[in-house]
Amino acid sequence: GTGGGPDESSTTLTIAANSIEGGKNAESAQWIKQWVIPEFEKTHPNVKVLFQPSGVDDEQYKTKIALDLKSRTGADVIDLDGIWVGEFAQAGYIKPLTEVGGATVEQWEGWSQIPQAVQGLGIFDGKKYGLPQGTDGRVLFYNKTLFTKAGLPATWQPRSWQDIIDAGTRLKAAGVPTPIQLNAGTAMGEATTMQGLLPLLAGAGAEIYTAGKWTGASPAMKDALALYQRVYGGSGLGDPKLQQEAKGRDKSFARFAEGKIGILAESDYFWRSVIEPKAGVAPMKDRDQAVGYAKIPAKQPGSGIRGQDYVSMSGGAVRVLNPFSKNPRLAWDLLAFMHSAAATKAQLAGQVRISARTDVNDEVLTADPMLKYIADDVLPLTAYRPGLAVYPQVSTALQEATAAVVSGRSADEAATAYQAKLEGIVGGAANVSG
Amino acid sequence: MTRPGKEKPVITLHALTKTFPGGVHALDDIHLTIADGEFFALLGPSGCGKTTLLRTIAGLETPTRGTVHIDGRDATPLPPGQRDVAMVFQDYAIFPHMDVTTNIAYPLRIKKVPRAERTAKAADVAARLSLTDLLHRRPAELSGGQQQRVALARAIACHPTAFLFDEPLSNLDARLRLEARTFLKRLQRELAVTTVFVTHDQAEALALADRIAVMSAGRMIQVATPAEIFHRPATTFVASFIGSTPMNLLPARATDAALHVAGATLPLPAPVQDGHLTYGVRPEYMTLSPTERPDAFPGTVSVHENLGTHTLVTLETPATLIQAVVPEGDEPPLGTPAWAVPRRALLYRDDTLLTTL
Amino acid sequence: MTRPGKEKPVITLHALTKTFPGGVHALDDIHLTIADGEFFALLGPSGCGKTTLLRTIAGLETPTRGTVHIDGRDATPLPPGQRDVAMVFQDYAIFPHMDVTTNIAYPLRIKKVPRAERTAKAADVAARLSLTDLLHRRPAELSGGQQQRVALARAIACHPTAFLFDEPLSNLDARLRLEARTFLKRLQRELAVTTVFVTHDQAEALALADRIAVMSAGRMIQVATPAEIFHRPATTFVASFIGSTPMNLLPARATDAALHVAGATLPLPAPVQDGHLTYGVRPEYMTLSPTERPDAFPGTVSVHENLGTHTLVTLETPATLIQAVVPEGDEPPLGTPAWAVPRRALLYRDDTLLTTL
Amino acid sequence: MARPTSAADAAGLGTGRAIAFVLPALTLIAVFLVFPALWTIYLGLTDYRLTGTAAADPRLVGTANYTGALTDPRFLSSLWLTVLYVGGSAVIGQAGLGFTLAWTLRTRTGPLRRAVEGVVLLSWILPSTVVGFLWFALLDRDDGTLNALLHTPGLAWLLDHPLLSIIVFNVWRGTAFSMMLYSAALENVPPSHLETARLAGANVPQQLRDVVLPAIRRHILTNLLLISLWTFNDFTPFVLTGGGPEGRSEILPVYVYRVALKDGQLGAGAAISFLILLINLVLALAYLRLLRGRRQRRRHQEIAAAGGPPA
Amino acid sequence: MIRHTLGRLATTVVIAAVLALFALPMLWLASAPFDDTPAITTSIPDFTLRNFAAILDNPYALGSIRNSLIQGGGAAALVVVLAALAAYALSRVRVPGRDALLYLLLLLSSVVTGTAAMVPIFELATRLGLIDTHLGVILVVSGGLLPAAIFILKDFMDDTPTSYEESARVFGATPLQILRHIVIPLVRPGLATIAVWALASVWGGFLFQFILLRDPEKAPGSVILYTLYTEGGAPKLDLISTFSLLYSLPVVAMYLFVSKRYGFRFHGGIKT
Ligand SMILES: Nc1ncnc2c1ncn2[C@@H]1O[C@H](COP(=O)(O)OP(=O)(O)OP(=O)(O)O)[C@@H](O)[C@H]1O
Ligand SMILES: Nc1ncnc2c1ncn2[C@@H]1O[C@H](COP(=O)(O)OP(=O)(O)OP(=O)(O)O)[C@@H](O)[C@H]1O
Ligand SMILES: [Mg+2]
Ligand SMILES: [Mg+2]
Repeated sequence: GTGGGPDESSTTLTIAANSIEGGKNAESAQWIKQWVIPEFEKTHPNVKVLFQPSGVDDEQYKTKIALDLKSRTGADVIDLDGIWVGEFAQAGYIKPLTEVGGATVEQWEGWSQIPQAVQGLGIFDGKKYGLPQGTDGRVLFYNKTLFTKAGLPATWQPRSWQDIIDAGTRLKAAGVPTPIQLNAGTAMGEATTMQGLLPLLAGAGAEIYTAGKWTGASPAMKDALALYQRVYGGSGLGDPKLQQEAKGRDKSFARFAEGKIGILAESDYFWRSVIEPKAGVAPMKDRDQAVGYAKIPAKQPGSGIRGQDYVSMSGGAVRVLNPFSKNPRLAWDLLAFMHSAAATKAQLAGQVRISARTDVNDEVLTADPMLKYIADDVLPLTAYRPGLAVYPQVSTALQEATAAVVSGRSADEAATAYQAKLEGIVGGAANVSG
Repeated sequence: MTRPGKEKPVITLHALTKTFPGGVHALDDIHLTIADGEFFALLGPSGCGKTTLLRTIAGLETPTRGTVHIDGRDATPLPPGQRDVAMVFQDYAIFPHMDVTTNIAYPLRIKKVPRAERTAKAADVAARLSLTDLLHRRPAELSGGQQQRVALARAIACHPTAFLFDEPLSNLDARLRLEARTFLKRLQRELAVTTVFVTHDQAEALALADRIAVMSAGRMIQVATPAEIFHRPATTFVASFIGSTPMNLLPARATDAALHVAGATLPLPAPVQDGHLTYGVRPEYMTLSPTERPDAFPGTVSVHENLGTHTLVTLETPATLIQAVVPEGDEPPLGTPAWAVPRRALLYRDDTLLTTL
Repeated sequence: MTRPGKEKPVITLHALTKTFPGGVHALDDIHLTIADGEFFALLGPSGCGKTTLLRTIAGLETPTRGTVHIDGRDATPLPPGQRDVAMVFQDYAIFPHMDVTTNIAYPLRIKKVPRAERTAKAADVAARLSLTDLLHRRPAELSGGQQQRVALARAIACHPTAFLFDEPLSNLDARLRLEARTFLKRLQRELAVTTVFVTHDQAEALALADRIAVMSAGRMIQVATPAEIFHRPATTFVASFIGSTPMNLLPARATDAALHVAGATLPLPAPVQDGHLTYGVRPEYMTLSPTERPDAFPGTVSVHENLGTHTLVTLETPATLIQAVVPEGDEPPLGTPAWAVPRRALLYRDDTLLTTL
Repeated sequence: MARPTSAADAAGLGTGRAIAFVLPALTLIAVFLVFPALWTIYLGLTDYRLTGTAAADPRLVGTANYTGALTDPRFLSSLWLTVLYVGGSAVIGQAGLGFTLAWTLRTRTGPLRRAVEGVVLLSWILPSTVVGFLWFALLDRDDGTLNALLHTPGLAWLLDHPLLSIIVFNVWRGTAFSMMLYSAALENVPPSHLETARLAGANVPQQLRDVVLPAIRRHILTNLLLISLWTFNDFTPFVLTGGGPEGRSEILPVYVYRVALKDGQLGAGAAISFLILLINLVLALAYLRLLRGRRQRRRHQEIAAAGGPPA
Repeated sequence: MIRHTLGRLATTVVIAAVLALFALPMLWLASAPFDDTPAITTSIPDFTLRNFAAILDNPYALGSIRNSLIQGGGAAALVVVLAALAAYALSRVRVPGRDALLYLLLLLSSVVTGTAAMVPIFELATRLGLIDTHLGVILVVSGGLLPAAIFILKDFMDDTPTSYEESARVFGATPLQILRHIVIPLVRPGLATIAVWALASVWGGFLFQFILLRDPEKAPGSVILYTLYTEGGAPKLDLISTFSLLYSLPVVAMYLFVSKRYGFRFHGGIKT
């Protein structure tokens, strides 16, 4: 759309994102500077668009944005992790898009292109706060070379947790140093929760937050922790030390690339950016041949959430409008523009990842079977985290529970400790289920 | 031996009192007038207030009471920089980060004398003190004597009304000190600038000063010429403090016409009332006799100290030690008895000079 | 005046050489024997190596070459603690955090003497040095003289073979120094312990020592008794260094039977070959004459320095300054001409003593 | 040097100018230090968070944050770890090694001394963001330089000995300050005192006990005060261990970081910061008490030295 | 003699061991930047300068070092100047309770350098219009460093004999002249030491620099170093190692300069 205020002549708009040229998410930063800004300024001759890059740890970025919004300053269009939408909304830092951008928001053409589940990333309390940029999905990556060596099929899809354990046992017997890498412990941070405990919990039939209650030491939680215990509790299937090291996750990437890990649960980021043959941080030249991927099975077929056989977890970033923007309507124009099909395609230029728009995905993902697999097979099964302010603490509690198991405590003990901790975090047993 | 001619007072202290916060009475009601061109020494034991007096004249300490007049002006309220005096500190306080020229020229720099002029002036003064070859050295590269000369040069460079010296010789070694003494005396004669000189070395004070003030515990005990101080010390304190060998001070008892001191009976020219009497005689005014005499102090020779042309002999008496200076070669052997005959003596009652004998 | 009787060598230095890393030759081939009970002074200007020599004896410096024997043993390889010597430093080095008793008893504590015994011993030594009342004071609460006595007491307490004193008097004020001198001399007589005493003050060395070694630039120039050193200084360096007033050293020219010095013609008892001659006469051995004399040095009176019983008069001659000591009252007035008549003199060729005159 | 201690107002500053000299620094400190510090202390009384409902509407909760922290076993274990960390790395490690270096280098000159001082100081001034990588390279389990040197492949220093590792790390990081301070302090020990002890036959430990330590006690206390304070607030170990494994290296600054930044509980974080301040205060008072005993004696000393011997 | 030599040999060995302990971690900084495939561990590099070319391609890398110099240098200068003035006055004029005040400030500085003071600092900077300015960073970090700097410098000042100042004063120098001509030159080694200390403290600081600045053109090296990670948080070691090296050089250079020129040490020690 066009529109905008009468004094467009002296207007500047600012975009803030956790990306920076030459650093973290450099592609995204390049896209904003080299595509979004010139293109938008072409159609809005009197508007100057500025970019405010960051490119740091998510927590630090979040802190900075929160401080900005708290003091009613900051950029007009802001990148946020979907998981933060709830807490920012509760704090009054962001407002529903229609409240800020006006009536035109509802009429945006893009809504029809974004699947409901993905739209959920920007929704809190039933209101749309942000436009999702894209999403991801978690699967099990496995090393086909090692599988062949262990006599396992090169095309592998486990149907239950037991299948994973069995494969791990075979790999171990075949001399693979670390058969299974299931992120655990506090050092891995959110990777433990997203790639580890939450998919398992979903596979055992529970979500971390449902109907206003947080899942405590429920049977599903105990099942999930029990699987950790089977992997790390002396079976030799996993490497407990690796979970404790501060740089454990980076090392797990490197080890997978070196062919020392059999099965590894990760998001498609692993495929795109870690073992990517050319620019990855732990490149595998023969990625396309040597690495397979499989959906994460439920504990038993049908025992997953919504009765599913397979589960996954997804996250994704959104863009929101700053409610204290001086030109909210114009900011919305910019936001909508950044999420147009053309913009989305431009953003993906050269690389393949799952955007929020189906029209773009349909076009782009054909280039990469893996991402197409995620979009087609995994996203329909996936689940999202609750965007509430206490979630980071709950996540930490979950990480600590896995850490306890890794360091030798039983799943039950860890679950009990977790329950106590959780009650403290969420304000009493009344808010805990299970 | 006051210097003749100039009698204009340059420094006048009136009822000067300084009490430090801790309650120490460093100066106690000091009255003093120092004449133009005079070389005035402040002498006294450590802690008697010499430095404090000097610093009060310089304006570095504010007196608790009393006034300081310099060159006719009441300087009491003036800051140090406006009193037109120059001070040489015991540690010389030459600035370690400046070379000799810059150090000497520093007072002129403060007075905003143009650079060329002050360098010339510094070179001038330096030449006078034979420092010309050292002009570009840093203080760390100078010997003690050279440092002292730099400090003097800096003081001279600003042409003050008065010099204030705080033990400027005490950091030099014994030999250098003697030479510096003569040098300083000639220099002061030449410049004819009023000088107040602090020392705890009586020999220095005697040798250098026109007048000496002997201080003790913040008070002036005696202000007089060196000769007067040497020959008629006003109190036993001054008597014991002055002289290159310590004066023999012996308790005495007076009868009608005789004085009984340390085993000797001495004639008294005029009768004295008895009381707390002290008989003082300098070792230089003693003669040793190998035979008994009633007017001599008997003792046993216990120590010889070679003084060069003379020997200081210490006699042990039952009650005390008595010292006498004898020409070299005349010393009685150690361990033999000897009798010390006084030639010139002083008599004190209650530590105050009563009469000379 | 070597002490009679005891001639056993206690300290023997052989070919002792010390070169510091910087290349300074602090000691240069020193040979020396110090007898039992002797009071031996090391005298010399600053930097001549006195302290280095003392420290090498103590074992605090390792000699570059040569040996140190103490009490018959080769002590060269021994650490300081095993040489059985005690040293008193210029700053006394009494430990500020220990009281007097503990300080005195410290060497005994290191030797593991039981507490009761060492306290008793400390009290004993302290009593001898009149420190009994101060036994529980801290060093900060002591005067300089008392501190010095504590340092001595600590040295005495461990009954060493020899005492080594590094300028122990130089931190005392002028008056105290004179008293301490006599005290030290009496004490050493009493204890009869071999003592090596470093000083740069010739008066101290003359007064105290049985023998004196005059050092210069790491070498021993003369080792002799005080009288010998005073009357027959071996070189002009020693001559200028010794004496409480600096010796007049004048360039001289010899003809057949006469010496031409600073405007005077003096008789020569025996003919001397000409060369680089120096005529030396102590101010004490000069008489001032108000009238011209051919055998006297003419000059103008320029400075009087009061020495107490005498006055040091400086004459300015066209070429140099000449000093003479006259009894007080006999000084010619400043600015008048005067003739200085030598009574006893020394003649040096190439700075080495040729003859006495 | 005649008077090492300052007489009152040597330069004739006067009160007015003295205030003018102090004022700029005090203003900056007041605005950018005292004011935020007081505000932080106030935040410690609220349930303030960076996001969520508590961010919009923080409530005063009184001492709840404090009782919360003091009853949190994690806080208590963190406090204990910090005590061990400060004691081990600052008091024993930095001060001990710093003193040892200062003592052994004291009489040396030349390249060895310069090299040692150089690397020790380099460890101190390298940016904290960089040193983390250096230590990973040293301590890594698989290819770490240390394991390669010690022939102990696979020894996970940071996991098996997390506290020891960060203690050694902090010794490496901070010894320079103590070394410099003690080097300077040792120059104030009169050589004659040491030599007197040597002449009496004292060995090195006896010399240290009887001469050196009493002479530099005030330096030691000041050094301990500063390095304890700095170590107590040192966040750098986080880059090495991230507080783990299982909080076994979660010292208080890391704990605060986790509570305030990761969990977003700024109120609680502020309260703990204030608790750290109180602990530091206790520490400082303890040190000062030791110091004061010394000071009074020193004052006594000055008076006595200036005023001559008391009768 | 032999004993002595043996003892000296033993201490030399101990010193060499300490030297090794301190030098070992630095090997990474010497090897990784030149390694074709830098890892988080130290290895003999496959020598290349490619990493340097790569870091120079980063649009912010060099600029960030300049920013670090501006902020670190600015803070160091501000801290040295203000602390010197304050320390001088506190050292020379008796103010009752000055020691207690210094200790209190020292303690408070620990609160403010912690994470929890983030919000007050940020709000303060916002209200004062200091967000996204070098000045803001300089002022905030200086506030935290000043108490310790005053504390240390005051001791330096206490140790300089007052006779120099008194001497200048008798010649008529004003307090400012005394400060300029005498005191500053005398304590210059101390000032230089404090300057390096302040610079080094600011150099590695991240959190405040990050939240106070918006424009990456103003970000210091410590912030830019944090951007050299992937979206998943994995370090790009080729860039990080090279940047670490470049970024450490200015501090090291300043240290070398100061230590050569003035001697990097605490003359007299700190003993208040
Ligand atoms: N700033 C001060 N504060 C308190 N007392 C002081 C101060 N300065 C000097 N005093 C005291 O004043 C008295 C006189 O001191 P002053 O320095 O004038 O003595 P002095 O005669 O110069 O001694 P010395 O020969 O040792 O230099 C001493 O008792 C000293 O302790
Ligand atoms: N540790 C050292 N390193 C290098 N040179 C030294 C050392 N100690 C002394 N020297 C040099 O050795 C020479 C002799 O020094 P020493 O201290 O023995 O002289 P001194 O006669 O005691 O002088 P003073 O009367 O000044 O005490 C001097 O030139 C001195 O500079
Ligand atoms: Mg004095
Ligand atoms: Mg010496």
